[in-house]
Amino acid sequence: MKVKVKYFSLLRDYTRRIEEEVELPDNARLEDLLDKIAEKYPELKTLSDDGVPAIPLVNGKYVDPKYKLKNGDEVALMPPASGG
Amino acid sequence: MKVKVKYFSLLRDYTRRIEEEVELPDNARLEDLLDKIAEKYPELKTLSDDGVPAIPLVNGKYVDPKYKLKNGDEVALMPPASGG
Amino acid sequence: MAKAKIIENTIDLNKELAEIASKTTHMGGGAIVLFMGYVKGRVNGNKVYELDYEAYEPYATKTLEEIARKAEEDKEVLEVRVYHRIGNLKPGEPTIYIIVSAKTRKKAFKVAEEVLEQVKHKTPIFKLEKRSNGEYWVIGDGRRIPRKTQA
Amino acid sequence: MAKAKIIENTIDLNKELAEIASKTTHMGGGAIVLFMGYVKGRVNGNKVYELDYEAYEPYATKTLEEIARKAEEDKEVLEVRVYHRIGNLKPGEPTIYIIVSAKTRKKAFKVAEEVLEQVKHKTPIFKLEKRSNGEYWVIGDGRRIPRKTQA
Repeated sequence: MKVKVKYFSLLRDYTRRIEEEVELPDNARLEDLLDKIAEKYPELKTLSDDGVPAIPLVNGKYVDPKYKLKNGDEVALMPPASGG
Repeated sequence: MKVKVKYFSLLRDYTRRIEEEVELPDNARLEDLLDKIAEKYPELKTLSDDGVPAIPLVNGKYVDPKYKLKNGDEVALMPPASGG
Repeated sequence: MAKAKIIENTIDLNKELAEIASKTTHMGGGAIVLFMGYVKGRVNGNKVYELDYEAYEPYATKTLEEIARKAEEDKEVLEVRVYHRIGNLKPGEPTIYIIVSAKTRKKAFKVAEEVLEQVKHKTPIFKLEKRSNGEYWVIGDGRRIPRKTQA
Repeated sequence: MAKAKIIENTIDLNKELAEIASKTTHMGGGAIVLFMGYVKGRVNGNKVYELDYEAYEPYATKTLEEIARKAEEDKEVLEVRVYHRIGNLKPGEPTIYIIVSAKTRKKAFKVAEEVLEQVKHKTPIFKLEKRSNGEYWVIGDGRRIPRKTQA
């Protein structure tokens, strides 16, 4: 299956892209996708080391890392929001 | 000497006037004026009995009852203010 | 510099806030809190026709000026404006505006609330409420006393 | 009914507040608190050229709607409106408006402040600060991190 991944704010400094499609095995969970992204962009680790979490949303909602992804899901990775 | 006395808000229900001039002996204090007003409008007492103070200002300022009035002073009597 | 006035008409909020924002942005300002009070159309289940406001001048203006000036002594406060209307005001019509710009949003909220309380309690302004069940003097923070006579 | 929107332009404050006042006066409303945030012209001693706002839609709008709707569940709260701007905004330009009408002034202040905090922390909105000394991502409640690359 395929999911769409969107990156926001300073995450783009590391991914150098705004969004991409990621191919995953059919029974993949959110944590599997996060592992795959961490592997693809190893520098992202420096962000979390620096105290900036990359928060995942699936279709706009906070979900458990065990959440089973579905084909077509939209996953966003973002730092703490900064409205106002 | 003469002072001008102004009445505000519900005090006017008792004085039936908005302002008046009051003649006083030259060495009169604020408390003397207040006594004179209380005598002239005995019903004002029902107001203070009802928990509504008649607050005096002299030329716009809170002063002590012992304040020595001067010719031409403006004294206001008012309930607690109600701005907003 | 603080601005404080007794006014008869409404103010132009777009203009006021744009003016304050453009003036304070270079001083590190980013937050404005505005309080607008307006005439309540219902009080204790009764219909209100209008509120008659009277200010004891020039002392009402002086009191507003002093409250605004003192609030601006706080270094985090960048601008304070206070406008209080007088006259016969109908339900929904604005009666008072407090506008505070500060370096932090917390400070702007706090000072706007404090200035409002001071204006309500210290300024020699008085109101008469004309309702479907008669006329009431409003005393202090909301006590109503029926009017006895027509002065 | 709560109103919440991501917008590109400023709003007409005169119209918004008059609308809310005339709508809520017959429900016993007499107090409106407005918070307006605007771009700071100076941050940490540096000149700011602009703030670029980006919202993650449609979820940013949904979050604003939910925050406004929940705040209106309080019986003393009569109306809540939340507008957040996006795009490139210059110093002094409004970025956010929170408008709350309530039966008491205390409640209006409290809810406006609470809604603002929720909007700031929960809504997927992100900003890039362009300053005289470079570009900074603004993270959470004001942490700045220098931008590394041009995406």
